[in-house]
Amino acid sequence: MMLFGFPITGETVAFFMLALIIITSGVFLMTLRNVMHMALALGGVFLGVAGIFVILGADFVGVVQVMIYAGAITILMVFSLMLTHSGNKAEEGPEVGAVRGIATFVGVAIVVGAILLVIRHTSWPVSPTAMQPYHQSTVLLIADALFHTYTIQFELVSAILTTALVGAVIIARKEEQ
Amino acid sequence: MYSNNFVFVLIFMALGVLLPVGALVVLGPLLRPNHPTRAKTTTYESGLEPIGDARIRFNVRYYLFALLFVIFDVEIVFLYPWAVAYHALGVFGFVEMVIFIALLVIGLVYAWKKKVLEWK
Amino acid sequence: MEMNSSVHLPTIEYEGFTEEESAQLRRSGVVVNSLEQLKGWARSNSLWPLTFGLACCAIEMMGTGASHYDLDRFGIFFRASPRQSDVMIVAGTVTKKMAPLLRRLYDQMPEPKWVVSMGSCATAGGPYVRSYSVVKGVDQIVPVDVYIPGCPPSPPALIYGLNKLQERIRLEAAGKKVTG
Amino acid sequence: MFSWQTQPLTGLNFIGMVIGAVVVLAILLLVVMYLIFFLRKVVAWMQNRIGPNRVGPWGLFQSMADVLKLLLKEDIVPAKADRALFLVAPIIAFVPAFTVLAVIPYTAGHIFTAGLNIGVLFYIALSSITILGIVLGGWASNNKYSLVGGLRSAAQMISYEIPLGMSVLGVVMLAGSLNLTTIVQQQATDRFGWYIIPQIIGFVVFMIAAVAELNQTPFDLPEAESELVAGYFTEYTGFRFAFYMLTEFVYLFAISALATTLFLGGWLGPWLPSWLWFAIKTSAVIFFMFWLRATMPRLRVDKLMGFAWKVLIPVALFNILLTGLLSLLV
Amino acid sequence: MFGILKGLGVTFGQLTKKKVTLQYPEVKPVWPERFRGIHEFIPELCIVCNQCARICPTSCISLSGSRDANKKMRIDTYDINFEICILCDLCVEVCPTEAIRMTDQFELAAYSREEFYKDMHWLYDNHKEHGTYHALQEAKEQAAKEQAAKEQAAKEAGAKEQAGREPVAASEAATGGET
Amino acid sequence: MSEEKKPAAAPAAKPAKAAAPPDPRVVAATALADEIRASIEARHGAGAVEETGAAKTIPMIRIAPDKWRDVVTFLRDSEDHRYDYVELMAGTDYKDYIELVIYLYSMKRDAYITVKTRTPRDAASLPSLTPVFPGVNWEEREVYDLLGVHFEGHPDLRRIMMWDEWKGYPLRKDYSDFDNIPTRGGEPR
Amino acid sequence: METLHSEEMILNIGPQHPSTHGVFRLVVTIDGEQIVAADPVVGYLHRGTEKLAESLQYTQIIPYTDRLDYVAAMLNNYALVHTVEYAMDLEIPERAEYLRVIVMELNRVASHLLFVGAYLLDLGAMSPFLYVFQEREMIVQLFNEICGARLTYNYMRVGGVKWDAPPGWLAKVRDFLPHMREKLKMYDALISGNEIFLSRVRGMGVITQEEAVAYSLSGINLRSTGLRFDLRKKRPYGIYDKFAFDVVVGQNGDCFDRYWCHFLEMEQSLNIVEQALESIPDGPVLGKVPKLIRIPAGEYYTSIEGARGELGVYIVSDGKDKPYRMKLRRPSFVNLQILSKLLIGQNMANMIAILGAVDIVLGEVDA
Amino acid sequence: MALQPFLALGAILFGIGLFGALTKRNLIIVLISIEMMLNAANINLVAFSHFALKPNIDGQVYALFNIAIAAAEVAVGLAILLSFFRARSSSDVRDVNLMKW
Repeated sequence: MMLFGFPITGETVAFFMLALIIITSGVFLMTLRNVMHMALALGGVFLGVAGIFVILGADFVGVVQVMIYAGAITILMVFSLMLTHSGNKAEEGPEVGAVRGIATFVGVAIVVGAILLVIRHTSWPVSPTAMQPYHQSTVLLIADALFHTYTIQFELVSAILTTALVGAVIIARKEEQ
Repeated sequence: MYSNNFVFVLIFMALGVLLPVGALVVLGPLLRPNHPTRAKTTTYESGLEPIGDARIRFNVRYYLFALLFVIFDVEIVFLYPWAVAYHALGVFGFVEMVIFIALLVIGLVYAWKKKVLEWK
Repeated sequence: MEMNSSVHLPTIEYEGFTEEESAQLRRSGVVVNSLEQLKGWARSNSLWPLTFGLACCAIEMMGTGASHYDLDRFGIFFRASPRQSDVMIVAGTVTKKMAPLLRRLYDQMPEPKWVVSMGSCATAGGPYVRSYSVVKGVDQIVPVDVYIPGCPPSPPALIYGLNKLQERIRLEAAGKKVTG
Repeated sequence: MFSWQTQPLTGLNFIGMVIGAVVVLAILLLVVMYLIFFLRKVVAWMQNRIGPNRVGPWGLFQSMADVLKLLLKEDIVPAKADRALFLVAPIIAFVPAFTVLAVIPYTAGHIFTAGLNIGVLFYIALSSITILGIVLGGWASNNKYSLVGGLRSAAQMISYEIPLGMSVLGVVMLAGSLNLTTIVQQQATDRFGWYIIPQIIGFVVFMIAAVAELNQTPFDLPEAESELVAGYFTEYTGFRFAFYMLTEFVYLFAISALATTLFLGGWLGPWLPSWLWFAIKTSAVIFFMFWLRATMPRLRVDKLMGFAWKVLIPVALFNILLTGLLSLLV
Repeated sequence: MFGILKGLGVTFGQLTKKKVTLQYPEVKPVWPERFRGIHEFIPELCIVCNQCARICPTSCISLSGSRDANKKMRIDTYDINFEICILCDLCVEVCPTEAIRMTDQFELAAYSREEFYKDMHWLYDNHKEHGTYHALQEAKEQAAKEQAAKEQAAKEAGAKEQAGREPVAASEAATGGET
Repeated sequence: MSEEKKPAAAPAAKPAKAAAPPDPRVVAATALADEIRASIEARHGAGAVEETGAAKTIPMIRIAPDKWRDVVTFLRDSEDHRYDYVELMAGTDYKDYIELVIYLYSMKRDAYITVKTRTPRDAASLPSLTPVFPGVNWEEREVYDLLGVHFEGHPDLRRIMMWDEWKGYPLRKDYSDFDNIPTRGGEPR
Repeated sequence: METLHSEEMILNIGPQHPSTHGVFRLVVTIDGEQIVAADPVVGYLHRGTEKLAESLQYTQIIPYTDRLDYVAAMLNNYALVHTVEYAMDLEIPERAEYLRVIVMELNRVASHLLFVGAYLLDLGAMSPFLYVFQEREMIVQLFNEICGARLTYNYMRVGGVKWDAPPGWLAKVRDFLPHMREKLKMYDALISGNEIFLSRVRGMGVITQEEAVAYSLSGINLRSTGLRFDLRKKRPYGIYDKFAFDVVVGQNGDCFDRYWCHFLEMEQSLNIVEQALESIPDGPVLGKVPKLIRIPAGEYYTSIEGARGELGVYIVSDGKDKPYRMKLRRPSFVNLQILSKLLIGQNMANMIAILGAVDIVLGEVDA
Repeated sequence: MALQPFLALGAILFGIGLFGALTKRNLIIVLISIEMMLNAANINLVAFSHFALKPNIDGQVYALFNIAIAAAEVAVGLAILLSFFRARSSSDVRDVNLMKW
């Protein structure tokens, strides 16, 4: 039994289900009018991506994805939507003109199609079918990489976060003066 | 197989969806009365007609807390691998983390000083 | 649990069901009989009143909820939102100014719902029966299931009234008509 | 020790896992249902009352009657509400609550639940999705109390999520693992015993943050009856309301179980079977929360937020550094 | 922090205290003697003076009477509308013959308002059923009266006896009809 | 015995128990009222006070309606009086006119007076005291609601007990509640 | 335009709301969580008592006063009969006066207990509410024994009281006092030291003395500002001059002081009851009063220190057996006016703390 | 499973994000679209890491950094948006024509 050319295993089923969730949510995100529904669809995309990470054996990254994206960023988005969303105007106004919309869509479709073609016809310098066995302690490996290989980057992240925090606070708090 | 754990999580999640869906969509309509009337579906506000819409723009403060939350959530994410590997990392890891935390504490102190943490 | 009256029940016209539904339920016979009674059992044992004190009676209502009489024994505890309550205890004088609000709150309660008129003010205006601003009986506004006399009724009287209401719910669930 | 993770994933095993999950969840649901009963009884006893005692022997069927009644209640969707979100929000809130139960090790002998290597983080990550369900539910209701309740709830939960996550770090440092089973096993051999002893600061921070995460007294502002009627679920009726309540109580159970696992040695204990030890410890934590509930007035909203950021987070960070230093030195 | 701990101690201390709850439907409450429950009415005592109806602030008492063969006023109908009766006890207070009194009956909740119109017979039955305290007192008074009558008779007969009297006055306060 | 202490009003009004009319307490109160009248008239002209007397044992002054606010302000601010605390405001419908009475108390002097004024029934209108005593805001609204006296200069003169659509003034003597037969009135906003 | 202002939201708190203690409505305009305007709306319990009283004899009015401030009905009873007695220059038997004082002070304790419980309930603590109801229940039982009713006592009569204390009642009251004192200590331990509670009430809703006087506040709202104004001392009515007790005053006029004054006043009331129990004489409990009470024509106003402040009755009589006009000076009604001023600029959570501390009873506000 | 489906999914997600970023008018939605593109990149990173010839964690670490940077970006982006909104009472992308508010 094959599914889109892949043998049916747990991973395959899970992958296609998640892909379905991600793409449907993504399409919803683009077509829904109500901003709050969009936020919900966004949550769907993020959770789906987290699932993909888990399939890829990156359980730590998956959980981080849930925590940061599905949890924190979605809530931040919801809050900003609620904050900028005035009163009774529950619906978003009309988007860019239909012509431009379609043109963009076609353009994007061509680009994506091209990429897909490339993906299909490239011979990847990796083991394309043999999946790495689940590494049981991704966390340890990540820690090792973070604190030995990527020390500078790691500290930079901290600096960027602090800068972002300070910047965001400055910008968002302007009203108080 | 380690991946069985995720299957298990998936089953829990599926059951978690099934239970409310089953109770609300399948079982509920069979059992419960359903007589929506105009009066019944009015919005509750202590017995009065609500004045104005509820979905108003609210205080920016909520947003600021969400912002802080995002930043600190990221910090926690980096703290966890460090904590797991703490014994292996030794003093060097500790120092790294002290720097990391110190930078963020500066951010926190800044927010504190800017009275972002106040709730008026 | 009063689930033993297995006499055949003529028609179940339960509030909250459309006619087809009741007819369908009736057709399925004895199962419905016990199901209805199970419903009656659940509903009567989990009466959540709306926190809705109007006047003096509210103090006695609170007193009934307090330690000495403890309505929680019967599974009765107060909910602040009408959306989550089953019974409205109209405890006190209903003025004409309050009447439309009371009606709205009643409307906002999900079915099935019941009303207890506590005290003579709510029942008929009580001492204020001659007043220009008082509604002479809350039954002019909402359908009342149980009336409790007294001004205000003592906590046991309220408990008695609530027990009467539970009895009514069970009787109605068993298909008996409770004349009111 | 039996664990699904040592088995290959065959169809039969999958069915076995499903059955196992259903059984575990059924038991947990029953437990959670009786938590409500337990709450009513404990609070009643602390108030010199008796509490539910009519429905069934000693009132034991009270929760069943409540659940059944809620199931039989009409389901109102307010006309002004955002229908789709209104219907979906309780489910969004509920599913993560249910899912986090998957990672908690209940017994020593049989691991019927998932022994994820990222267990702790899994819990923290998933519980943040519930916030979304709550804030969306509050927004969808189009009710002012709900909106304010939902927002407050979200603000409170996100604020306390940080100290909650940080307070666990000390334990993770000592155990060197995020796997909850490993953490329990480590506590059996740790030289200080259960982690409540070396991690007492972490435990206190964890408990405070947990109580706040649960919107329990004294942090029950989001559903402060005296201000917001019923908070974010003011407009919810019947079973949808029940799911919000259930979410709350499932989390109550889950976080108590987590506290037990992380700080109180999980299933560890002499003489009695491991699950019983787990149950006893979890019950003690739950009792403590109910005890708080029966005693405390609620905090003021400004103090509440300030407390998380100005007190708990610095203390938690301090705890991390202290733990780090001590384990370097000792 | 100390205050919080003290509070926790207080609530914990209550946990094992004896519960104060009265198990009402199983255990009937014991009301004090003066408790103002639902009225009782004893038609034989009524002299149709109409004072109760007049003093009633809500006019919930209606009565009618006629003269019987002995030219004595006899009560014909006596209705109390418990819908609006506020149990203020003023009617009992003014009644010169204690024909209307309060019982400790309070279980009157009903499914309809009509059930609250209580007539003479119901009130009399209520007296029989629930006027326990008053019935006792009545019996006591009756005994005292008989005693007095006997004494009177004895006095009239001329046989002077130095018998001790039953203290009657003590129980009078309970119904307290003055003014 | 006890009612001697009760008034506790003007210190002057505490003579021995009244036996025969005229009651000395009343006499003293009237005398005090006259004193106050003199001081008011010295300031606000002769027409300001229409009548003096005693309400039981409390000095009573009746003020011309147009001087109402001025005189009360004077009573509050003047060093001799300092009647700074309103105990009661009540309106009474006397069929021909509506009388408004306030009981003033002086915290400083521990004294007590009654000040009254009258207004015709059909066009009942008086200057509002709310700017002088914020505490009579609702009292005035109540009088407006139940007796129909219009208070000029009141910051927020709306019905307080009844709702805006309500007709009639219930505390007037000729009020009949048949004016408001329907049970369900307009919903108050 | 230059600031990201949250929109203003108009929120109805009440009439059906757990914290409004009845059918009180507060229309607050909120910006964010901050209150920019508050408009109390009352009248949802307006029952026309004053109008009804015009058609009732004085004795018949007494039950109606029970239903005004239904938490402290004895004091209301007294306010009415006191005015009538004052108007008629009646002599009241001494025992009746003592009994009145005992029941009134007990009722004050019951009322303050309810305040403490309800206030804590507003602030989110449930247990104190149920605890105080236990002690309140004891007082209510005492009342039940002396007058046969639990809430609407109808106990006072013009010229005395309706009933003498039943045998053993005074002893029961005497036994109750130490119990109550002990319980007060327990509440003190449970509540007054709780930091969470303190942080919610300290410095909240401060009323200055000047404001209090200008707004005609009375009772604890006035005394909490530090003004020593208690009618029981200032104009001793009845036999209050025979008792030694302190007038409890606050210092800052904040919510905590108001709460604390309630607490201390309960102790003072217990002291008064104790003294009254010690010196209560024997004798009749109802003086010589005509069967039909008529007040000489004229107008009369007296006030007493009610549980919530100055509780006065103003009667205009035309010499008949019914008042021509009866106006009730309801302390809650007057005190409530300051609420809209206190709330401005506060945040929503504090609103409840401030509203609760004003201590209103809607039956009294609306009459 | 093979590498390609993951890459394909990443490409599609990227396309959706790109489409949104180009057509949406609400700035927040534009930001959301950008987040989706970042997510697509993360999928690729982790996929490459997973399917590498020898076990390699770098892709995951980069994904982590990516997420962290994205969070910072969102925070600042939304703050700027709020600031813009404060000035214009609008979150419409067309109103952002000048960087001088």
